[in-house]
Amino acid sequence: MGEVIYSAKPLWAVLVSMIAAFLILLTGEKHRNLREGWTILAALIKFGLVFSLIEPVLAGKTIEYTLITLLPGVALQFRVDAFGLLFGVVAATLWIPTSFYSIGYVRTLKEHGQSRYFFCFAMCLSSAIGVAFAGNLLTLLIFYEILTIATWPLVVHHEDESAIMGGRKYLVYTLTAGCTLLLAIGITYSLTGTLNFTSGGFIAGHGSPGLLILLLAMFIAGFGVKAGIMPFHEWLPSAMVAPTPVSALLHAVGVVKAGVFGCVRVILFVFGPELLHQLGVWTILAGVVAFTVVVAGLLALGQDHLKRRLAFSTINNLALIILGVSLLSKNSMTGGILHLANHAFMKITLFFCAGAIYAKTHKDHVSQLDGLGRQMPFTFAAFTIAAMGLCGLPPVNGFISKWFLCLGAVETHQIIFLFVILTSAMLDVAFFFPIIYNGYFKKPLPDVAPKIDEAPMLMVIPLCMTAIFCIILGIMPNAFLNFFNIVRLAVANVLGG
Amino acid sequence: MIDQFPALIIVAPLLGAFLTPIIGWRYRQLCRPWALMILAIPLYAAGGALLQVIRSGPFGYNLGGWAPPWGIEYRIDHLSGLMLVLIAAIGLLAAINAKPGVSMDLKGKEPHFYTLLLLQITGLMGIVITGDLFNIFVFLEISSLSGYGLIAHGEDGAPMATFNYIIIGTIGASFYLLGVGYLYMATGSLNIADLAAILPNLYHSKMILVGFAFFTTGVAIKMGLFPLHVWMPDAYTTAPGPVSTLIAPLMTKVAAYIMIRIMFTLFQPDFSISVVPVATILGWMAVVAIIVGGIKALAQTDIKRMVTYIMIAEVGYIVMGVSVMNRPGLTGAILHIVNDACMIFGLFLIIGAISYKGHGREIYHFQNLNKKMPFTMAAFVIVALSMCGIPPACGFFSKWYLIMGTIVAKQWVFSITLLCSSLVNAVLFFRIIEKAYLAPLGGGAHGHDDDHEEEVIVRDEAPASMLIPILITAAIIIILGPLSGKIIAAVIQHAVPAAF
Amino acid sequence: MKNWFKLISWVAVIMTGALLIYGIHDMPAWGDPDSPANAHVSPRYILEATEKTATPNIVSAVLADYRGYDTLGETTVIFTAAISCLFLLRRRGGKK
Amino acid sequence: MLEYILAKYNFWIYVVLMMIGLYAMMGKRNLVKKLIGMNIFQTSIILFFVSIGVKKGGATVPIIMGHGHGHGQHLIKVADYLNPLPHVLMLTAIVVSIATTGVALATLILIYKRYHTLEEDEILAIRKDPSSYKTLG
Repeated sequence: MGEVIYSAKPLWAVLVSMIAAFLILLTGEKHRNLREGWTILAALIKFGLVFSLIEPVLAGKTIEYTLITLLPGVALQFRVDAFGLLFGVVAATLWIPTSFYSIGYVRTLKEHGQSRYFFCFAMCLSSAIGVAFAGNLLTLLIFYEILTIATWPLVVHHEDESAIMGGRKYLVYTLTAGCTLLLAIGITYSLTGTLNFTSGGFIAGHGSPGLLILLLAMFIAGFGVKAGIMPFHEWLPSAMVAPTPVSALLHAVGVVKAGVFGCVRVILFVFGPELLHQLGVWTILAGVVAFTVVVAGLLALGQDHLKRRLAFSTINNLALIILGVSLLSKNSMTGGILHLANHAFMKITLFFCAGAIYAKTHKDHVSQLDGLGRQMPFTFAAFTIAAMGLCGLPPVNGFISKWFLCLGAVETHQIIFLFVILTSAMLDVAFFFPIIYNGYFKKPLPDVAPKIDEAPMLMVIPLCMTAIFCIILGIMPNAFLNFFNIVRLAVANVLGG
Repeated sequence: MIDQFPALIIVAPLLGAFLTPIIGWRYRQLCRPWALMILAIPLYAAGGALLQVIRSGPFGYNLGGWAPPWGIEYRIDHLSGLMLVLIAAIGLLAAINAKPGVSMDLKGKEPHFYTLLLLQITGLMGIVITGDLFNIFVFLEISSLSGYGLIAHGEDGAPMATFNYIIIGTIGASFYLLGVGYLYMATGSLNIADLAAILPNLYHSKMILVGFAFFTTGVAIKMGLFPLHVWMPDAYTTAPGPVSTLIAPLMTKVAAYIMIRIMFTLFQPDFSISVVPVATILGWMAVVAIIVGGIKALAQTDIKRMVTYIMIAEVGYIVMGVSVMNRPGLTGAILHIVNDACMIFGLFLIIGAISYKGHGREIYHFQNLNKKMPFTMAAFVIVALSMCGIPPACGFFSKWYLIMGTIVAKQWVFSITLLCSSLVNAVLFFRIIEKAYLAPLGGGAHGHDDDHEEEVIVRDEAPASMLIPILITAAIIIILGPLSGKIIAAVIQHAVPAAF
Repeated sequence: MKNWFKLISWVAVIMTGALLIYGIHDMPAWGDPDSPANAHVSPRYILEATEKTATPNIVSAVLADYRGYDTLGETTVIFTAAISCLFLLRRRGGKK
Repeated sequence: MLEYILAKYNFWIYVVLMMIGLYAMMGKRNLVKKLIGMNIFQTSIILFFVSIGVKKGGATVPIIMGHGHGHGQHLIKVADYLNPLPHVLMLTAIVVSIATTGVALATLILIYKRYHTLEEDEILAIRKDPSSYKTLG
């Protein structure tokens, strides 16, 4: 890999929202505008910091910053490579619309405990960036655990029975996963004496194949809980009791993507494609994930609650990302990693729409949406765009990533996975189009306002922005943020390194 | 001045203790400032001694100028330097914290309280600093006796709990003394360094085996290792708030220190591996301690009693780290002595503050406590997360090393026990956090701001003298985590025997 | 309950006793002037103490001088016990 | 067998004493008996230590008479005097044991004031069910 730049920018990108979190707490409920000001200021600064890292990374450089040594050979270290940067850029970019949207959402619904809400939000973002920029497994684990804890107050935000139960379930799943990861990382460290991510893996040659397969299973189980891989997905629909911006954050940017990110990090940067080919486990891994893709799609069909349906769609798409990466070919990896970014934009739009509908009309079931498209045209237009993207229809960005995934499946001569990907696209159509159909073409329910009556501007503008962004990314994958180049560089690093 | 640090560490609190009743006779209010002033001296001296050890290695100090095997030697190495700083710091913070609790529970007895507090600190520091086995016994008794006196003054069941503690504690101390006797009989020496040189030739003598057995049993009693823990929950639960805050975090940890000294300085590590299978036995006892401690803690509704059971599990952690007999394990054990002392101290401080404010200790009393005592509860969350092993709090790092130790030793049952125990801790603490921060289950959730006016909860925070130690401890818990790498590099790695 | 308690104490006592008897085997003969305890550290006390401390009673010399800090600790123990008793039994203030 | 025991008879006595003391501390239900057990226990340790310091063959108490101020050192023979160190240690241990007994008695006073009994079972019963409390009479 190219040249290494030592810079504190990654650290500041993590710290800025942590500092903002404490400022939010200190400002408190009395000065709402100032408090929200901190959020937005931090979001903008963070975006600026992360954005300024794109150029050097694309030039083939790596940005590194070592804070303090934790173990012999392992430090609290940030290292920004192309793959980490991709996640970082997605998180930092989407924090801006989410912040505006959140402000609109909590003010419209007069939520309680807003300071706690924004505090945890900022902490989540801080740790998500920490996960993205972590230079080794231990740093990754540290931020991953902070993310787990910081999300819990958001999940239980409503403080009613289902929220508390959802929160408990969430904690049980994620903390157990954290323990599994701790054990897995401990074993890795005792085998290799290092934890630093290396393109193409560093664990090859240490330990017997059986142990390595067990280790891979532990890693995938540990990160897979947050990524919602099938036997461990139960917490995700339950966590849908959280306020909608939180669900958007959980499903598009923060928690679940951190899980996927961790899986991909482990597959590509700890084990590496070569070792996985040698061990012959990639087909098993891909099989498990493909199972998740199909079953989650089927389960989504049965959900009437809009957010739960979106949750299963998330499980489906996350599995698709991991599927792409675990097929280990150039195009499938490109598609998988690109989908990590694209899915974030599409899914956050969908959740924003769901939240806007709920904030305006207090409706949250698919069957209640009849004719609502006339009352909330912008929201429904955005919803349609994002849903089309998830189904893989051009010109929305989802098409590109699915295209590469399909290419990759063909490339590996595993036609079954091609079928899986196509089936999942079919299922996407099957569970999204009824919503759109209900919204536009069914006879309006009696309580639907005859004229345009949208949610507050603070909510509608962000969701339109993200929807438009989805289309722009679909036409020009390199627009503004150079996603496609970053992804290509990341894949090239892994395969070439 | 620097040469006299070791003497100063003991003599300052000792003289301070002798003078406290005299001062308190006339001016009872002066006792606390006096005790604080006195306690600052050993903290300063211990810090200086630790720095000197880091800079130029372990050093000894011959009391009265008699050469070691004949006279008593104070010996400060990396481990004891670290323990001294820990004890002095916690002692000082506990003394700062004691004021409101003492004026509430022990009114009119300030001189006695502060005298005993200073004696307790003297005893604990003495155990750590001395290089003479019999001297350890004497200081052990000083700290135990002051502890008996302090604990017996607690709530309803305290005298009975103390009496049991006296009986069992005396068995422990006497077993320790017997161990000293057997070693003396076999070698003729009492000095640890001298004994360590003589003993390897005698490892198969039955006297040494019996002596070692009595040592370990005696120390395990003082430490509250599982089957010998019976005195601990009652004694620490019924003790007055400021007292359990002082004694609970330190006594068990100092006993663990003695165990590490015996197993790794007095004896060679192979003694506990090959001559007698102590390491294996201790390891499995630790597993049982962690499991039983966790289960018993789950069964408690009184949070103070719950914490005492958690302490039993935490003692299990330390013993497990010792028992795996490798470098990461022992590093983790020593790190956990420090971290766990801070965490348990923090928990007892918080419990003390909550009780002082008139709230009960049952879990349901925690309802809405975050609005009444926001800072205390924020500190509680930090300590709780540290206990669950969530980074970057310090609990994560000691747990990491302990798990590394079990992995290196290939003791998978131990690793899994440790991990399960963090999950149990998560359950224990999150049920309290849930109670404190969230609306009651099924009790009409106040989802939105609209029905806010029905109940206004007034903030009623603990007094500054309690809050400051709480916040300092919480800060230390967070700072110690990322710093653990440095602490290990500077101090702990030298405390682990080079053979590992 | 009561019998259970007695049983435990019997087991503990018998185990301790067995351990102690096991230890007796290797002990040096009773009263052997050349046993390690009598040969390693203590001879120097007997030979030197009178000269160095100007005290004919060697026990006193060792008590107060060689191992003076033990004795300081011993005094402290008494002091601690006294303060503890005062603390517990004194009626002023406190409870009731 | 008998000779074997007699050869180290005071160690055997110490073992027996210690077992008696230990049993009383753990098995007896009366608190004062427990305390007495504790004293027996500590006494046995003292016996043990003092036995270590014994020298047969005419050794006497370690008080050196008639050798003022370092003169005539040549007359001192180690074998002539008992080992002083165990005695020193035991002086300290005796004091410790007395101090412990004192504190234990103080807690017993507190217990008696509170429950008017020193039988552990009765105290446990009172703590479980305060109505079974007997008034002093």
